[in-house]
Amino acid sequence: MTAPAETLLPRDEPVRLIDPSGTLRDDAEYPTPDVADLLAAHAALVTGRRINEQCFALVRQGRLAVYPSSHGQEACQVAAALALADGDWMFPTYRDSVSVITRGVSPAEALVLLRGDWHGGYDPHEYRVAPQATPLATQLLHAVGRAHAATLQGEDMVVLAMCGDGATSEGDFHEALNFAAVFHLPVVFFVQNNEFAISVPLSRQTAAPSLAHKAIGYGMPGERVDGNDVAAVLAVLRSAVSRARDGGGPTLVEAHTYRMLAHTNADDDTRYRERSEVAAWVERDPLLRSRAYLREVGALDDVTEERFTADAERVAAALRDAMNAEVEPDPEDLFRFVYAERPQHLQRQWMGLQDEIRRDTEGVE
Amino acid sequence: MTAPAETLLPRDEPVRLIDPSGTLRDDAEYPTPDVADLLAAHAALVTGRRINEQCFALVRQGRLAVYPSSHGQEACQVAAALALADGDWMFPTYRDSVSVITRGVSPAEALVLLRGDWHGGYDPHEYRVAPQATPLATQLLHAVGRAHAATLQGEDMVVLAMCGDGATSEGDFHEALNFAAVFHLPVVFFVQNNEFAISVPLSRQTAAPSLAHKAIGYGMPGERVDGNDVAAVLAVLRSAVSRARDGGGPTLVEAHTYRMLAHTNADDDTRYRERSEVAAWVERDPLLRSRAYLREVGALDDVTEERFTADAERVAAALRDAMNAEVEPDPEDLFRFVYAERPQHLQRQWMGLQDEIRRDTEGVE
Amino acid sequence: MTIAELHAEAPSGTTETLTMAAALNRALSDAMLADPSVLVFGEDVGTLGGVFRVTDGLAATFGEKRCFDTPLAESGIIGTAVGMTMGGLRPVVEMQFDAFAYPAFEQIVSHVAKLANRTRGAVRVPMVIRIPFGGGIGGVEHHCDSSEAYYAHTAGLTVVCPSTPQDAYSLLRAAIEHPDPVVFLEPKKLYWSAGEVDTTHVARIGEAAIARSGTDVTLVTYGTSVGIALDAAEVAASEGRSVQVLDVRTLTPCDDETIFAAVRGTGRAVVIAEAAGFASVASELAARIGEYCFEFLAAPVRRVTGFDIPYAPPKLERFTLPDVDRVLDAIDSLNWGDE
Amino acid sequence: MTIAELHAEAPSGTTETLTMAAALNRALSDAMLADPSVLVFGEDVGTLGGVFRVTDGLAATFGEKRCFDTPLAESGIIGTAVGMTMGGLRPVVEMQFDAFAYPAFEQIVSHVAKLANRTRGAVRVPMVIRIPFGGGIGGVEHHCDSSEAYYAHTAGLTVVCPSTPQDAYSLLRAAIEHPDPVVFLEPKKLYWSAGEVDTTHVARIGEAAIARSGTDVTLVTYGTSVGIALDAAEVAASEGRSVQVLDVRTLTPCDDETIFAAVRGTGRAVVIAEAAGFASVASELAARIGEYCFEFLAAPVRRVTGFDIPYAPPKLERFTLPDVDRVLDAIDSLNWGDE
Ligand SMILES: Cc1ncc(C[n+]2csc(CCOP(=O)(O)OP(=O)(O)O)c2C)c(N)n1
Ligand SMILES: Cc1ncc(C[n+]2csc(CCOP(=O)(O)OP(=O)(O)O)c2C)c(N)n1
Ligand SMILES: [Mg+2]
Ligand SMILES: [Mg+2]
Repeated sequence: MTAPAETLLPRDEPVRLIDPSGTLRDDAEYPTPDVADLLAAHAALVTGRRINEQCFALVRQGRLAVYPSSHGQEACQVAAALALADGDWMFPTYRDSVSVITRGVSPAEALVLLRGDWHGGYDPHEYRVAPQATPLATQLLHAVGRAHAATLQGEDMVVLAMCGDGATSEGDFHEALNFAAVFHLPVVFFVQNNEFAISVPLSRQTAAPSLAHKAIGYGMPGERVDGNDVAAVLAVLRSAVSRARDGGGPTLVEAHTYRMLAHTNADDDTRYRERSEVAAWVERDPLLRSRAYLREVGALDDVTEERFTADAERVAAALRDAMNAEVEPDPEDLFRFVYAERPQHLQRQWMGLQDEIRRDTEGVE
Repeated sequence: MTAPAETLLPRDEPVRLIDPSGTLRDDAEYPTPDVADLLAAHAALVTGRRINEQCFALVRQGRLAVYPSSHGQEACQVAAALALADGDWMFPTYRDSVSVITRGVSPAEALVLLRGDWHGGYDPHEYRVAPQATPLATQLLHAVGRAHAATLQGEDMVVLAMCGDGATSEGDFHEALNFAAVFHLPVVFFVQNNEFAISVPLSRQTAAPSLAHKAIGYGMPGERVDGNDVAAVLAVLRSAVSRARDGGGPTLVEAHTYRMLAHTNADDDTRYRERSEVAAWVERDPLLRSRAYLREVGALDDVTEERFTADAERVAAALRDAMNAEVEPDPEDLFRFVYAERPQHLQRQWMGLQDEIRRDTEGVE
Repeated sequence: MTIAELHAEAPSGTTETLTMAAALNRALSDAMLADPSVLVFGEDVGTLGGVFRVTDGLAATFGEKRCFDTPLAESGIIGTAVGMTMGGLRPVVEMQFDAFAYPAFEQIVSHVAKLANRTRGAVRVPMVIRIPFGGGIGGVEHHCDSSEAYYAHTAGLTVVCPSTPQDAYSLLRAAIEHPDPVVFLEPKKLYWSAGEVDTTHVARIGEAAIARSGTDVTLVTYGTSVGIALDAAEVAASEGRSVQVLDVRTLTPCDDETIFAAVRGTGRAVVIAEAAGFASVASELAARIGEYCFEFLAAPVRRVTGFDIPYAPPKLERFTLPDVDRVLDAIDSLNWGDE
Repeated sequence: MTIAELHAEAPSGTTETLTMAAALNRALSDAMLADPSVLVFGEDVGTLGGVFRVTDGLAATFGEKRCFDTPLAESGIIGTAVGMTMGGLRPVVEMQFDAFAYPAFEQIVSHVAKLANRTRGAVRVPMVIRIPFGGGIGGVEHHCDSSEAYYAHTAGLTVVCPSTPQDAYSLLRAAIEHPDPVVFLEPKKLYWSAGEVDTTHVARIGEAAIARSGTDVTLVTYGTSVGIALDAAEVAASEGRSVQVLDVRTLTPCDDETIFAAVRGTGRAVVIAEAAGFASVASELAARIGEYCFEFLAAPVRRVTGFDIPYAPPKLERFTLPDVDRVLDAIDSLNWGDE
């Protein structure tokens, strides 16, 4: 009951540093990241977009079971990863594959879940990236718990907890923000408001002035940012991350962006939104904006662009190769990890299955 | 995304109409209820206090299984019931027995749950009072659903949804407020912030400037009121109820009060709070304040006071009689209401039990 | 118009070929036509028509007040549905996938199941919770749980699971008319299976069905596994064994009479279900049969169930799902002596 | 210091009389002493010491960082505990009463139980969820649920339930050291029961115990019902029947070997548990015994369980709880022939 209420409210308009035409607008509170950082971010954007395109294609080819694309949200994806230090943790969702890969997880490991080989493919401890969460908002609590452990143990660490606009309606969202605020934990909640939860528009998720207005109800600052402006997202996240690192507690950041494709390949978005609405967002593409700015300041020339594209191609090729490789998952894995030590009954079930497999392969009835 | 943010925020200080010395302070926004209403409210306060005392005694005598007292919170209890019209609905908690009784449920019916005869003793439809809820915050969703049904069917109805400060931390609190706001439903959420959830102080439930600051995160107005000032609680609730009735949507009202006794008789509050803290609230007693004001304006004389006391005594006596009456619950009730039609297996189980009971009573082994 | 009335009026025997998803859609739409207090809500059930299209067209036909999307919160969906029943409505809500119903568990177990009992029947909760459940569709984690045990164990709930388009139609109509809350489990894998549907056919909740007659052994099952049982019965028949298949249909309260009569008739039983076996509906069926048919049993009651593991990823699910061979193995193990 | 090390060092055989609540309290405190990564949190577990005083004194002794109260939100408690295990801590969390764990069901079923499997063992979840459960204490609604079936059905969870102060101590120590998440069910009715406790005694999770030997029939049970089984065995003995009592202790993964050996030895079994019987742990035990001991059984496996109803109000609970007479009736029904 201490913070003056006003300071916790977000601005009326999302923070924006680079406008759609690529022009910089300085902001008193959020310093524009330097050009080197924005160049690196742009490279990541190019790769991120390429990954989204590649995965989309792989689904069509039957190489991925499903792909929830972040096409159009790459500025958020990339900034989320770039705002963190190595020792920090990220808690992503199913849609955040580009964040996960930007953070360093190899595409082949990152896509194990969506390929259907296993429920997850990377070691969370190795990358400090939690498994990509499917049940909405549940991972926010894990993120808060991880931050709490860090605080209790005196670790220098910030935790980035990611979710979508739809997920803010879940009870776990509320409990997570509240725990983080009450225990004053180093967590940055990063909501990518892409205006849809599958077919359900934002107006069905909230009647609030903005999602960032929820922050004050927990006693933490809330901020809104233009989610298609990589400079702004990076600046706002960095500010929140550094406040968290300095003991300033949690922040809620809402990025305004747009889901350009259907929810996943299995979805048909023509059933619930006009093509014109989608089309209007094409010109707000985060890559166009970042490119225009970097071109304008002379930091991006044709050669560099070609290099970025080539790098992205290499990532896509590696991704393709990995997804095209025939992996034959081992059925014994079904029994290996349920418990640290395999109990009798699972061993019995595995032996039964082994027997069936043997008979099948031997062609014996 | 329409309401101007500022209008949704509560005031910095809780609304107060009568100060602890009994002096009236007019409020531009909330007209003081007229004297007749406050006199009726005072009568209800006197009865409410008497009920709390009587129930406390009945627990000691083993006549109630447990009693979560609203001692000290009677202004909230009474105002909650008096703010509603007959056709409205109330969704109370285990601590709101005085509200339930003020609304018209007979004490004997209201206390069936806490006596242990059955899980509830009154017909919710008859009084438009939901069962007193034990699982925290869960009833808020039922309240919202009831209001949604009213809106869909064009019923003229407001729903009062009650909970404590602790309950605001539950996910269901969040989902309830959000549904109510998104569907613009006629619900008044009434949080009695009595500073404790069993032993846990408010500072462990929230870091927000106030609980009422949560309202803006849903896009509904929030207000704070002095919970020991029956005039203020009534005025603020009435204002919220009439906004709801007029199609203005939901409101969150936080009343600042204090739990004067232990959580229930089973609790020992000396383990977690200083006596001096409790003592400081004695002088803020809602009955003293209401009495001082009514005395000052000449609306309450000795004769009326005696009548109120006598009325309260009658209620207490009826309560005592009802609780002292030997009720022998019928074991067949265990099987009667689980399903509308008793299934085979329950009938078999009942026949088995009947057989046991018969053998027991006949002394046959 | 209740289905009983419909039945009385309509020329019976007019059938149509529908997928299970279409049959469910028809049941919803017929129920909404018949009773203005029926309404449908949940996640993506409005404009989109549900991720499995089971609510397709309802919003357009019946309007926003009868079929709509809610904020994304399962406890909120179930909890507000409870409140709606107190207002005289009959909500039919959809949980998008099995595992996404868990956030609503508190509301389902402590309120949906218990409110009528709590109020001595003064408040009944005539709602239907539709849950697309089970695997076999190559879904990633959390999209393939067989969660029926959680509900079947909970007194006060009625748990129904159809295995044919006809039952899907008739049982959903019956569930919507039912005075008590029904958890209606829709086997995802069967959504696209087609069959004849007579919309005048009335089904009663609580009645098992003999899906195939037979004299040597009874396969007791429900949902997706009914088809497997029937296939196994076919194979067994070619080997000279007469296999009876019993489709439980209502998991709880379960139809002891029909089940016990069937198993007493054959003297052997195999219970088949896709869910993990431990403390499951299959356990209950096996335990009940073991207890009440003991003297008739020539062999132990065998269970063919999912393994006791979290549901498998797509690439491995074929190893976990009960299949014909596994059922035949179980049948073979039933002390056939020297025949 | 692990308990194995403690065991090696301490003079064994030094026992003390403790109530079960005190034994649990001792186990928590000894575990916190032994391992700085162990911490305790939940609702009212700090200053108050828990509504049953099981965490009494821990906050004072170990400080606010090792034992503290959280905001009132069960999903929050379990969900943040999951995150803490990712940070190398070993949280022991309390759900205040059985029915108040349901809001955390999603976190328990989809994360606590599955995270290790999801990550191929890279992320283990060594947490303990303590749940005071069951009835017999005159508690009002939601305070007396026997909720074990929900957890026991969930692969990935280990579910433990002690029946003596000694087991309460030793099994809680073992649960805290366990590499996997343990749902630790504390029978509320036994909190005040006293018994000898040797704090150097090591228990292993997954091992059933023969609580009383006998040759004619095996009572298979756990928690509060163990005492009822022992009492019944005593009465039966006076009538010339030798009754074995088996305390399952770990409900899942369950100790098939010990259970099957016991029942094969006596040829008769009664499963006793307070929970509603349908699709319960008792169903599983009965089904397993029926399947794996079939040839040894002289009679059907009987179950004495709670009725399939929401838990009774205080004034009626004596009618629902398994008692000695009901167990004796079940024993009597086991085809004793003409003896
Ligand atoms: C608890 C839960 N309920 C339902 C779902 C099904 N579901 C998957 S994604 C989704 C929409 C999520 O929308 P949002 O949070 O805005 O994220 P986005 O997909 O737009 O990135 C839904 C309903 C789920 N995964 N988890
Ligand atoms: C879901 C749930 N969790 C825990 C409890 C146990 N419990 C009963 S009352 C209470 C404290 C509630 O505090 P608050 O909401 O402030 O209401 P108050 O008792 O102060 O009126 C707790 C933890 C419960 N009833 N329901
Ligand atoms: Mg979205
Ligand atoms: Mg309180």
